[in-house]
Amino acid sequence: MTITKEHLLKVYQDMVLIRRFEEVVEKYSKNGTIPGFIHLSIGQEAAQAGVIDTLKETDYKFPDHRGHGAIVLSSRPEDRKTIMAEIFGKKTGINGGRGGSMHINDLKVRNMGFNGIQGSTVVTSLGTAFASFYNHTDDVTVVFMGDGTLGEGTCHESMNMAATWKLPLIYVLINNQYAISTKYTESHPQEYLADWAKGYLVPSETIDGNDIEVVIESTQKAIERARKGEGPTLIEMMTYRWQGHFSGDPAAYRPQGELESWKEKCPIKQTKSKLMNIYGISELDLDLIQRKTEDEVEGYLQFSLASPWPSTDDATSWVYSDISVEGRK
Amino acid sequence: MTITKEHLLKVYQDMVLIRRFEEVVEKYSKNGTIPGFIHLSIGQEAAQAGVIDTLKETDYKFPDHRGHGAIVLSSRPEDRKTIMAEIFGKKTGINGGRGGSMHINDLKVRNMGFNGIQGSTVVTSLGTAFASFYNHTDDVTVVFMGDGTLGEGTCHESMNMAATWKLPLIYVLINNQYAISTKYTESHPQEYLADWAKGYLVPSETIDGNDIEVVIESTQKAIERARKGEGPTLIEMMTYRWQGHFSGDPAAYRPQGELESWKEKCPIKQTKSKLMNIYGISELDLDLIQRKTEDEVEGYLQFSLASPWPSTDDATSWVYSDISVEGRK
Amino acid sequence: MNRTITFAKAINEAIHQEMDRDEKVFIIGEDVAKMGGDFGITSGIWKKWPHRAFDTALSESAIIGLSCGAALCGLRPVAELMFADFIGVCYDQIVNNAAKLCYMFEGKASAQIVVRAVTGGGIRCAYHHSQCIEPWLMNIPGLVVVAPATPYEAKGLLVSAIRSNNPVIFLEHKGLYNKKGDVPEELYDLPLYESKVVRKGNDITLVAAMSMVDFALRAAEDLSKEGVSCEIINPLTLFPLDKETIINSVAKTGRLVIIQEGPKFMGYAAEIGSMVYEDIFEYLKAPMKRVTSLDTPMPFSPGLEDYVMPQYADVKKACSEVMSF
Amino acid sequence: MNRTITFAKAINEAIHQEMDRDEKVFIIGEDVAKMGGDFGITSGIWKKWPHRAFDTALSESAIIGLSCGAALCGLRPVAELMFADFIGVCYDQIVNNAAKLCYMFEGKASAQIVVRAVTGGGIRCAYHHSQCIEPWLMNIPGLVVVAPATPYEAKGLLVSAIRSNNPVIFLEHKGLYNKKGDVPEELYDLPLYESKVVRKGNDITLVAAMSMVDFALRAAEDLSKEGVSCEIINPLTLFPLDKETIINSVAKTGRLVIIQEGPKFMGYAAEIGSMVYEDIFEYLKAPMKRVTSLDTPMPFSPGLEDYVMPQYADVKKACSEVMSF
Ligand SMILES: Cc1ncc(C[n+]2csc(CCOP(=O)(O)OP(=O)(O)O)c2C)c(N)n1
Ligand SMILES: Cc1ncc(C[n+]2csc(CCOP(=O)(O)OP(=O)(O)O)c2C)c(N)n1
Ligand SMILES: [Mg+2]
Ligand SMILES: [Mg+2]
Repeated sequence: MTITKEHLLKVYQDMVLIRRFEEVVEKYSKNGTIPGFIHLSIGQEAAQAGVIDTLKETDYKFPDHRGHGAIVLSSRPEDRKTIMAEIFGKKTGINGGRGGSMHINDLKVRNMGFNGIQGSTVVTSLGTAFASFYNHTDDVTVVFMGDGTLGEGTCHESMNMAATWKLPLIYVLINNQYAISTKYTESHPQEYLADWAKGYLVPSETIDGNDIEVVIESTQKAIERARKGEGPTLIEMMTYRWQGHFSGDPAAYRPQGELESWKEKCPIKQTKSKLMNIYGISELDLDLIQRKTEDEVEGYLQFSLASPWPSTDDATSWVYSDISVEGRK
Repeated sequence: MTITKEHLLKVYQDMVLIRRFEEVVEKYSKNGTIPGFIHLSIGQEAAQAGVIDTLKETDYKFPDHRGHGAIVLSSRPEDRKTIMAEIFGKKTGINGGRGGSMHINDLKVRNMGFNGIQGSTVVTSLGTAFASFYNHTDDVTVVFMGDGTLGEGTCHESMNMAATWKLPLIYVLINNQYAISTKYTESHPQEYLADWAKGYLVPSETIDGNDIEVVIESTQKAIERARKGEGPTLIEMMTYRWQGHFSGDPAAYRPQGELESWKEKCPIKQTKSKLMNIYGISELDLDLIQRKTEDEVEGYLQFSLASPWPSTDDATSWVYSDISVEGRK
Repeated sequence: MNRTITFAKAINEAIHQEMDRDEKVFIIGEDVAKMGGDFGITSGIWKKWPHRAFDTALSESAIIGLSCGAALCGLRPVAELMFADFIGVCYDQIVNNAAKLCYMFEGKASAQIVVRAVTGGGIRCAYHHSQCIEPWLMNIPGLVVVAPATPYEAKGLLVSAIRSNNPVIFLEHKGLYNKKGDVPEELYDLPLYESKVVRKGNDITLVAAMSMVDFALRAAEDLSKEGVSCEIINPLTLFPLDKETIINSVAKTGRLVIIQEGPKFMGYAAEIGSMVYEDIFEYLKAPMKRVTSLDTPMPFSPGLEDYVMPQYADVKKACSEVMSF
Repeated sequence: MNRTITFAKAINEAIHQEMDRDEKVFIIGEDVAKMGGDFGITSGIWKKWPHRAFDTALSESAIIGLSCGAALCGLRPVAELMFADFIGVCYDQIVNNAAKLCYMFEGKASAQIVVRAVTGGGIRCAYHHSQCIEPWLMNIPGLVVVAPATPYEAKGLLVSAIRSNNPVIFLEHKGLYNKKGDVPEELYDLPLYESKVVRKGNDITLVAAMSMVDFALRAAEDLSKEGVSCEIINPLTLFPLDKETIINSVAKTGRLVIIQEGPKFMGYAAEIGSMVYEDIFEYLKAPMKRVTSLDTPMPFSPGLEDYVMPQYADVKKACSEVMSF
């Protein structure tokens, strides 16, 4: 497959947006403005942008804990500043500042949110896929999961059920080499984690997760299968997180030179050179995209910084759908 | 492989013992003398007898809920009556009547007991296998599990870890076609459940679980691999339970004729005809075994019936290893 | 029209009638479809709605996870856990997923699921098939725990549970399945979050749920002969608890006896006692008494199991102690 | 020799010294070996004993299951759960396996494991990384739940936990890791199942554990200026609880205030309150008060999290209420 120049340019912009978004989040996390733990996806932009690019708004999306990119790209442009505000814990956040970086959902675009317990969304996503089947709609479900997350028992229960019932569910296994400090080869017996799916007779492949064309092509195939009622697919996308596990982790467990060699394979850089060398787009044009994106994200940042904190009443609302919970007296 | 005449005769006796034991348990369960639920293994004797036959006393054994056969054969002959007494809930039971049919353990022979939560022993058994590895002994661990039990997430976590660390663990997957009312093909995507292990690059095979020679041969191979440090194996043993899920279940979910066709494949009948036709053992000799076994089991029964009930103090002992728990005042 | 039917049948009828009314309702679980459930509670449903009844693998986390996801899409899953003890293998899905989704989605969606689970002791099934798991769930904001004692309550409360947008753990005590009672044939619902005053009285407040209500009724009868008048309260929704009804009753009687199956330590009797001690201390006339199971795993042998379960004699003893204090 | 070290270091030292003493002890968990733990608590162990420190996959059920099985073989696993909230995914292994093995094996073997888990709120990690899971475990006979408040207690209690033949859930409050205190360099142990009287007093009994002990100390200090004398009790072993020390104290003071992180409803403060109400009613002078978290999931935004957590102002208020009753 080759995608069109316009298409490649569009996903290039998407990746630049993720990168910039994460850079800003990183800065304000490191300087203490953003509370809590932040898991950055710098280096993994192609996997996120490529997958989201192939989905329609009514497809169900389950981002993972390193999912800012997928979340931002799933959202409507006018909502993006509220995603950053959420990460800052502000009242204007898309979830009222109540969830923060790890818990951002947006029903409008069927971003179904993340659950801080690894492997949890892997079974929740069965339910949205099931709903498509129950309601006879053609919406597919995509769940993002990490190489480490594959250790959880829920992965088995999910894959077993999805395969048996041929649910329209796509497992996007982002293999960024590590679960915190543990290399995937130390915690799994397979050389290619995609092989795991074979035990369930589920089609799977291991792809270069830094090549956005490959990501798009592979995801499209999986989505087609799912929409035709042929069941789940697992795609292992090989990539790398440039930062530590969370923003601030020195990542001392990485062998020397590993990061640098992966930086060579930067998905944005790769696409940029394709755009320039194959499609003849000028560096100037690409710089313009960069600058526009920076301005855009600067807007999110200013919005977030200027936004108010939630009021304490917000802590006790919606524990239940119908009855209220006492606050402090 | 062919096993010797003496060996085949020995395991024939083993199977006859299981069958008789279960028949007596069934009778006293149906007439209300044995409390609680009973899961009978009639029809599955070859799988139990063949596996236990290949193990030494210091190998770790995790029977399943349908495990009377494996439990009795693992035990020392002098203890067998206490196993039946346990099922009757008597003070003389091997666990003081406290566990009953589903919870019989015997540390002397490394019968590590069953846990009523399906899939639980599948991870506990990692620990005994790990202990062999940690202590550098050559004891292997065998865990029995059903086709239904394979649905539990623990199976994945166990297989993943055992395969990664090459633990000496053998998964004996007794495929008796059903989990309660659910046919294995309705809850799993594979035609051969053994294929599941391939996802972990773990050797596996599907065998005729009613042919005790095949069971022994396959188990021996797996044990050899395990003792050599080559890691886990999964063996799917195809068989059938003649009774319903629990004693009393009418098993209305079974298609007409299915039970009858499996009765044709009765493991005891098969072995009997081999002993007679290939090894020239007389029907009289085999009848003698049958009668001796009946007497033997009658002894267990009388012991069980005559035994006293536990005293109420037994309810509160050993909740903790060191401190006591209050009884009624 | 009222008829006398069993507790089991009442549950079955509630599901039938709600499925009739709302096509978003479906059932899912191990052996719930073709077989109609391990205890036969869902019988007839698969036959009527073959595409709305789902037998699953032994995958409780997937059952609850799927239910949560489907609920977020607007469906109304009624999942069966078979034995409540199995909640351990899907506990995360209940406490960290179902319980928190409404909060996480700010009420725009929620885990509008029902998890039916068979609870309690008495049938000689030992450690893993006899537990009272109520307390494992009652410290988890977002969950609802419902525990009927009669067929009438079972039907009406299950209907409300299915219609609720909250995740409801619906506890069915195995000792009650064959219990009979009057139940209207028509569809009706009963309010969640409301305790029931089962019997009015002035001297002692007896709190009891599920099969313990029978103990309370028996004790009230026995004590009335001695001139002691018991008020019996069945919380029905154990969590979130209707505090007021209990508080009002104890404010009147000044005496509290709680009969609770399950280990004493950290059982829900503890919360009820503390609630009263904290809120209406000035009305209390005597120490509270708890009649509970012993703090042990559940043994198999009948005599042992009976010994571990709450004793009627202890109910009587507790009542005379609080009266003579 | 006494030195001042952190709570984190005290835990690290306990494991080191016990591993030195007993080769049956090993550590297992996610990132506990090469990295030395997500919070750095097990650092240096893998370097010293590369064959006794095991990094695992994200498989908490397997971690606990393996630990139980290894314990039955006589080993002494010290497992790390990272965040205590993750107990949900291995809850069955804890409550239905670890907790019951001693009973099932009639004391001939048991789940002699330690499960270290980081508990509590305060670091803006929202729903699934901030919970107080103590109550989820305290209704399960067979389990031991230990919760130190100082580096000294952490070291001594962890040593005892490792040596215990019972399954011990060892709770490490994330807010305490950097707390410093005097700790002997030598190996020592502290008794399980014994509450500690942190401060003697006559007017109010304050019960507090883990990071709440600081609130209690501060309140006692403040109140002493007003002539009110507080006795502070830290249970240390939350379950099974040393009832006597608390009962004796409240029998003396007649007044009880419990400071507990985590939702109020069915928190362990409920059990402590009921215990007192049941056993020493005649000594009580005022209603018990509970100062707790709100009954909500834990929100992320700092102001929200702070609001949900127990408030010092409420401790003061509770104390004056019980004094002026
Ligand atoms: C059940 C559970 N166990 C452990 C954790 C802690 N944890 C959070 S992320 C993570 C590593 C996940 O690795 P992977 O799935 O590869 O994703 P990555 O961080 O590499 O993107 C761990 C262990 C958790 N959140 N939930
Ligand atoms: C976690 C859990 N879920 C469900 C059950 C109830 N249950 C007991 S046995 C069984 C079927 C098991 O089927 P299989 O593993 O095939 O064994 P079989 O009974 O056929 O021997 C079920 C569902 C259980 N005990 N534990
Ligand atoms: Mg990873
Ligand atoms: Mg089966």
